[in-house]
Amino acid sequence: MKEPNDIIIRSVAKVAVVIIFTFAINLFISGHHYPGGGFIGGLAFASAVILLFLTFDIETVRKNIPLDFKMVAAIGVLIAVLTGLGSLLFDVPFLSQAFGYFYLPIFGKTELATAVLFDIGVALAVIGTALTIIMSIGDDR
Amino acid sequence: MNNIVIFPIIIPVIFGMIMIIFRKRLKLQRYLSLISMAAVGIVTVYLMLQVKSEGIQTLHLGGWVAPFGVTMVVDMLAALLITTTSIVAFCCLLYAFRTIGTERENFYFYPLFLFLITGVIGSFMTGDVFNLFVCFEVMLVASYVLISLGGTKIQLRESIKYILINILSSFLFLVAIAFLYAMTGTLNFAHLSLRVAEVGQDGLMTTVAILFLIVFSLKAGLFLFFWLPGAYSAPPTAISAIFAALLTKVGIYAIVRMFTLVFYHEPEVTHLFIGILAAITMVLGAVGAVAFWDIKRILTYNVIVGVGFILAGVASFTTVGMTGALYYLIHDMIVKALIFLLGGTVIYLTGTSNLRDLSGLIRLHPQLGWMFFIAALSLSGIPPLSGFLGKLFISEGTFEAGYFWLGAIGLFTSLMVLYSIMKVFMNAFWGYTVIKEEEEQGTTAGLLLPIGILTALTIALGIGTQAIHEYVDLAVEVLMNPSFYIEAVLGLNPKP
Amino acid sequence: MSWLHLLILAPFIFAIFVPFLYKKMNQRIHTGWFVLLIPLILFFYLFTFIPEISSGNTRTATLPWLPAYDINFTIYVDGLSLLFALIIAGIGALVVLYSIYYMSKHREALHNFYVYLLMFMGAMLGLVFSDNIFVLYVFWELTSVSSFLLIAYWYQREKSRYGAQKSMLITIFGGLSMLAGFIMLSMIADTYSIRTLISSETLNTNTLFIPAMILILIGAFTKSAQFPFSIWLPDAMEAPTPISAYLHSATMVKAGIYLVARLTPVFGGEAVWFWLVSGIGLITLLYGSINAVRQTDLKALLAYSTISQLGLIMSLLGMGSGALYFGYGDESFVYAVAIFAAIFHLLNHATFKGSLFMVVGIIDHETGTRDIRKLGGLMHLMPISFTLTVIGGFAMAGLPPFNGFLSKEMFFTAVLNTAEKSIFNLDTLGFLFPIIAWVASVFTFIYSMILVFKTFRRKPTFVRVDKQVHEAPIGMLLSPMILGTLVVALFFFPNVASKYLLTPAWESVLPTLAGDLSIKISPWHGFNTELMMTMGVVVFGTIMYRFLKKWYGLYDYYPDSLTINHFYNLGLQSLEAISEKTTNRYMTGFIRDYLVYIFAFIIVVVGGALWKFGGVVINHSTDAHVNVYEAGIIVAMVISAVTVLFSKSRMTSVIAVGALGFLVSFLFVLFRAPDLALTQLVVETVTTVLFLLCFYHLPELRKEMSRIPFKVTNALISIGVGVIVTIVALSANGTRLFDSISTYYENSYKLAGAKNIVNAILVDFRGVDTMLEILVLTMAGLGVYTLIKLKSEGRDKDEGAE
Amino acid sequence: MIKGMLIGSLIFLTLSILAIMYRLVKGPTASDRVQALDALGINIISGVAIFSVLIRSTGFFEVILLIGILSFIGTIAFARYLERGVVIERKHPK
Amino acid sequence: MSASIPNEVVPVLLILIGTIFSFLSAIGLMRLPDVYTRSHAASKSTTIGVLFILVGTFFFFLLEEHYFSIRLFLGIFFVFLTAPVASHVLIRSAYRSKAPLAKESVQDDLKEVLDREDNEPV
Amino acid sequence: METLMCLLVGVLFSIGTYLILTKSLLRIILGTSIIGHGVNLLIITMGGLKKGGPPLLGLKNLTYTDSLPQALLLTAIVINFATTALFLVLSYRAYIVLGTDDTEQLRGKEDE
Repeated sequence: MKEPNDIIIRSVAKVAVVIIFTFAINLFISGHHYPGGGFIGGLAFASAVILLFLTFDIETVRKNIPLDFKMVAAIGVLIAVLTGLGSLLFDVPFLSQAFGYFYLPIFGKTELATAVLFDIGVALAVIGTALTIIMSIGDDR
Repeated sequence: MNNIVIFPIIIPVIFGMIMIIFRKRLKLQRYLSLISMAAVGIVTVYLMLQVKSEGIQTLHLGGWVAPFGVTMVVDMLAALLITTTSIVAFCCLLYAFRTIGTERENFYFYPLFLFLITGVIGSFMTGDVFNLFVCFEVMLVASYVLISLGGTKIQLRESIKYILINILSSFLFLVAIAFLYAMTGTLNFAHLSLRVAEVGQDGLMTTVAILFLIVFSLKAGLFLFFWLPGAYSAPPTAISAIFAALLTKVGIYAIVRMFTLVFYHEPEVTHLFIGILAAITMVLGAVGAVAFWDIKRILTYNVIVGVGFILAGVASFTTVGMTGALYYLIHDMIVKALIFLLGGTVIYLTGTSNLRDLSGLIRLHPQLGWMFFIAALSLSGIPPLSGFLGKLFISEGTFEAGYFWLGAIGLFTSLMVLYSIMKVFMNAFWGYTVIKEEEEQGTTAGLLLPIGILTALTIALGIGTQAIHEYVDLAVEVLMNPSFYIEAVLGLNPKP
Repeated sequence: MSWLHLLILAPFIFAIFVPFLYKKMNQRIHTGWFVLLIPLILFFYLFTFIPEISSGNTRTATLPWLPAYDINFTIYVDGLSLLFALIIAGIGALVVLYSIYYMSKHREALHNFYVYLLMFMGAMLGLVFSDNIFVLYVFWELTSVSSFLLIAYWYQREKSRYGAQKSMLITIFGGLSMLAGFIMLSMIADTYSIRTLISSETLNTNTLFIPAMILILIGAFTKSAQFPFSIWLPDAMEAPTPISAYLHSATMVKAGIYLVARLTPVFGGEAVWFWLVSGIGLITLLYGSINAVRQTDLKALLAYSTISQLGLIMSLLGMGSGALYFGYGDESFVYAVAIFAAIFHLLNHATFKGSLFMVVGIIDHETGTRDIRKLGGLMHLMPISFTLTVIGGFAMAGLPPFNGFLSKEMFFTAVLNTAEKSIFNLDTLGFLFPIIAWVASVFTFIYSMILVFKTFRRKPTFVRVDKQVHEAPIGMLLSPMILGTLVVALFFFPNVASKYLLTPAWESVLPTLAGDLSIKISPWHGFNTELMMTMGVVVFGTIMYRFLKKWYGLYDYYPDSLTINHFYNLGLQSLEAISEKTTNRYMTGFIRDYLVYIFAFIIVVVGGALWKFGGVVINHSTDAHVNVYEAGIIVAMVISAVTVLFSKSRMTSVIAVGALGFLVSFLFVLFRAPDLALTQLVVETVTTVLFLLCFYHLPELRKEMSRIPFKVTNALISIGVGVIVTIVALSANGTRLFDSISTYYENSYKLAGAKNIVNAILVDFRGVDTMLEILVLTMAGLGVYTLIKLKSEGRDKDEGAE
Repeated sequence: MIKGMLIGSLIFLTLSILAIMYRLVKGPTASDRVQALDALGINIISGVAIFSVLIRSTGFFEVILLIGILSFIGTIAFARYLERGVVIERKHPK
Repeated sequence: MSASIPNEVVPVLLILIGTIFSFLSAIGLMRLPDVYTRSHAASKSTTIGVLFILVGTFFFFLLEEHYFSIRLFLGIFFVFLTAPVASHVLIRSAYRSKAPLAKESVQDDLKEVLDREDNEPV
Repeated sequence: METLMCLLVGVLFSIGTYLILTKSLLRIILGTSIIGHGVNLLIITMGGLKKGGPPLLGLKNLTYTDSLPQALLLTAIVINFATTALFLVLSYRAYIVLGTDDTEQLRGKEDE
């Protein structure tokens, strides 16, 4: 069977992927105050990549994102754990989070919390795992 | 607050993650895994000493006091168990170096091994029922992967059964947690204990307790052990040894914790039920152990007998019985790992696990043979090895509680255990030596070290029980008086 | 640690060095010479105790082992234990001496042999000296273990292994039951010390008293090879002969006797004890003697004779226990003599049976066979051995001038006395005692004669092929000669032994009667009933021996299938077979079966608990109201779930599950859980994609081709599970006893700087859950990766190799 | 009044969902079912939106967007599978 | 309360209209004979319906709570962008997986093309 | 509402259990995911339903629904996802290697 052309879906997918990426990052960042968070953000991000897999083929995507996602996951977990360990430096219980308000030049009054760092770890772990799984199965013939 | 408490959990995680990053450097992985296990061992011993001198150690993670945050609690029971865990894991790791093979090493054997330890230690230390679920899952998922690691036919086949049953038990666990939460509105063990004590353990609460018992029974292999023989005979020796030593013990620990701290108000119902299940487990396990002529099967059914025996002590719910259960628990962790390693070595040397094909190994491997003999005696609780005191106290506990049938079954099954394990010894090690030295498939070089350590341990624990009695007594004291635990966690009335 | 402890531990400690000695020295010097030192030293050291102990003193020493639980290694030396210890060390020394000649230093693994032997010696000494019942148990089991090892010393032989296994199973079974008995005893008396137990008064009022007694007796009976546990002893003869002489006639099998004697003050005076001990003893006596006649193997003959003699001693102890029924007084002394006879016979038995075993070993060693049918006419070839056999055999038969005669006479006295007792229903059954004793004695006489004459008399038919049969070297004969001398000496000077050894031992068995006994053992009491009985034995025994051939055939009428041995073998076989059948029956390997068990268990147990404890509480009062659209959604969910159930195509099922997922997340929205809805959605989608990815390979759903019962079971179980979950959920919902702790988290902005409470809980309040959860995820990722790659990489490698 | 209208809309929507379920169950082809699933997703978007208005909460807008995204991805995945039997393609199949 | 009535009513009416569209499309989905005709109902009117509802919601919050939700706006855009494409891809796959046309169908333009494709050697 | 939800959960459990008890691996997996849904709904039901607004502090609600079960459920969903993925791939792998998806043929007696 001849390869059917995928022009419509590919062009829409490109736009969609951008939107999803943006949204995923938004979900992730605003997770502390609105629905979302590291896990959902990460998985949304992963689903964007899945969309890429679906519309393009696995080699193209892999060429463009040349990462070992298992390592991403590992680094994610490491970040999360090390964030927790950081609290040991201040002699507070493991995983104690801190937050504060800072005045940054562009954003104005901003709240920064170490929980966000923890969430980054979560997100990375989720992204890494989801993509590892998908790519492993996708690879297998 | 004591931040040391968290280290046994996170050291393996950190090292494991680093190993994932350096995937291709096997030598580094070996060193790192050894270092991390050693570090965990040191920390656990330190913690144990600290618990002894300063009382129960707690860590309110994130600084959120119980019951709102997750609290890690190291009472003496947990301290003893994590210490034993780290020792056993260390030995299995040493054994794995020689036997596991580069293929598995390449595919994250060491990280997964470490994560398994994290899960096990986490389960022992956590003071929160939902966190217990999470730690269980860490342990289980690690075991899922380890059991299927290698992807041989038998592994795949058995791991399907193993995973399916464990997924179901996880669901049940969640269901039980949901019920408990609906009724009590809290998750912290200590807080649960208080709240349950406040309203008493009515019919529904007892039902929920039994639901928890079923969940943990599935994990511990108490009566619902059908997944166990297959699952434990599938993976390579080092893995099945660590499974045999640790996985069921976590379930047992959970039963002990739940039924001494939270649901201790109706022992005539819940504990008697545990006793009945334990009796059935022992009988079925012993029956399975004597039935076969296959080393792996004999050993796995012996795991089941051990579970039943420990829980017989728990069922008695007397100080003596608990003491016995605790001694036997520690003993069982060590000796099960030992006997699995030994059995695995026999299989490794000869390439078969069928006893009818084995004969006369002792001529070429005397050390192995004698260590097997000692382990076999220890397994069936022959004095003065480590199983004896546990057996003695468990029997005494059941007698004191009036469950004479339970004690009798326990003692009788230990005879069957002896029969089954001596069958292995006599057939594999005695008899004419059929294999010539040149035909040997492998050597025991390097394998004897971990086995030797464990053998020495079982002897030392038997003769030198006095050295740990203070720890065990302390653990039992806490178990029999939930208020110590509650006070330590909730700080209602801080201990002097 | 006192010298006494060192005494017990010395064999163990020395055992550690034996392998080294063997390695370094065995080429030049037989390892036995080094080992010999230990029992010699022990014997002489123990010998020094005699004056002190015989004057009625005792000695104790305590070494803390588990002081926390009052399990201490307390040594208690009194007459009884000293007598046993002397036998152990004395015979031990002789056996080691004998083994030096018996065990070839070139062919045998002597280091193993002597390690086991020393281990046994230490264990046995520990056993008799322990005051603490659990320490006693420890040594008790150690003797079983070392006996196991010694029986299977020639581990290549099938029969050795069989015998070893049998002895271990039976003795450890007994040990376990004894342990149970000890535990009960300690619960009653609240002490672990035998001394305290003995002095406790009101033990027998407790309901556990009789069970404890019976359990302990089982232990003693198994060890002392009492009927019906005796079957292990003949098979234990697979051990090297020095071992048979030492363990299986002189010492280890006496452990049960020791225990019974030791605990007589505790249990004595009870009818159950009396009947069990004396009754089983007499049965064993009869059983052993009758069977001994039948044997063709010399060692087997001796084994059965040992069983029979042990039964004799046991029954004496039982009869003597009647003394305690009466308390202090003349009445009791009459019966207390039985105890004295038991102790005396025990010593005698150790001497003559030890020497007999050694002689049999010599015969075996020199001729290469122990079969009576092949042997004969050795008298001229081996005169010294013959003499020794006559001494031992006549002593065994109870003939003068050997020590056996004395104790046999006392035995007859005891049974006659007992028959006259009017306690414990003896007035009706007592007459059996003398009859059994007499019949057994006849048989004892017969087998003794067989041993002596069939082996040595007759025509010298026996010819050994490879070498000339001749007398054994003097070193080998030395030990039996010493014992033979003792046999004679004890006949002539029994009162010396009585004064220094037997009476102190007797006093420790019956401490309440101590002090006033003065038994003069003498060979001549006039023409009394006892002497008549002995003469009857000789006359009748001789006749029967003469016409042995005539009635020997009677034995063949007894079918093999009714022997205890047969039952034992059958029992083990069928145990294995039935076990295998049962286990295979339920361990089918079919996951569905396991799940059925599990679910059925849940239904029965949880349902039962709900029903039994009245846990069902239905209470809608706190329920939120139901909107029509919510009900509609729920209906839609049920529809999609049912679709999965009935769909025949995998696509349909997956789509339906997907729809279910969407609807669940809509429900989450309706329940005000945005985070959950989000998560559910993403997870659902990714899972669906995974399903589709795997579908490429998995087969299309087939119609379930199953039998109707299968489906009905499944349906019943699944409905049961659903019902149980629903009922418990409804009840739990109806019993909200407390407010949730979650109001605390509503301050999350202040506490954690987060407006999204759920997220705050996840990353902060319960951050560790999340940390471990991503660990789980990572592992699952690794798992998927390894599952797929490990195999394919392996395959690739193989392909590359081809 | 407003509330009544909104609840009425929700009930309408539920009815549509049930209608879609009918299609999902009935089939007859896999394509029909996927189509129904797609429609279900979109109806749920509507449902969430109306519900947000009903309880005057802005907390669910993320859900709306995400259902849109995921329903799209799901549909594409199903379509791929139906069309080619493969979900993720490779240029050079082994 | 009375002053806010117009503010509320318009968006809610939009929502109601959207719901009716959705309902109609659902009926279409139920009643129409084959997958291709149903796709009209599924894609066109459902999209219209959801757009009405979303716009209604958007305006409701804009007018009532003065809340401009970028997410909702993005959602409207996204649904508008993807719903037709999804429908297109789906129908194409349906056709290629040989979903049958309804009996009432009169024309099948792509039949030949596909047949030719199928008969080509791969 | 809670009562209705309990019934729904019961139905989902029944259906899931039935599917798990069949022989086909794929049905078993689908069964676990249906039971998984049942468990999720049960957890949220047990926290009490619709007691207030969504647990977002920015929304000016007066009361909030119980947030703790939601957080627990989130964790549970993720873990469930992880195990399901693993199980799915395992069954797939097992099918490839063992050549069957019928659990009855996975007894594993023959080679022991």
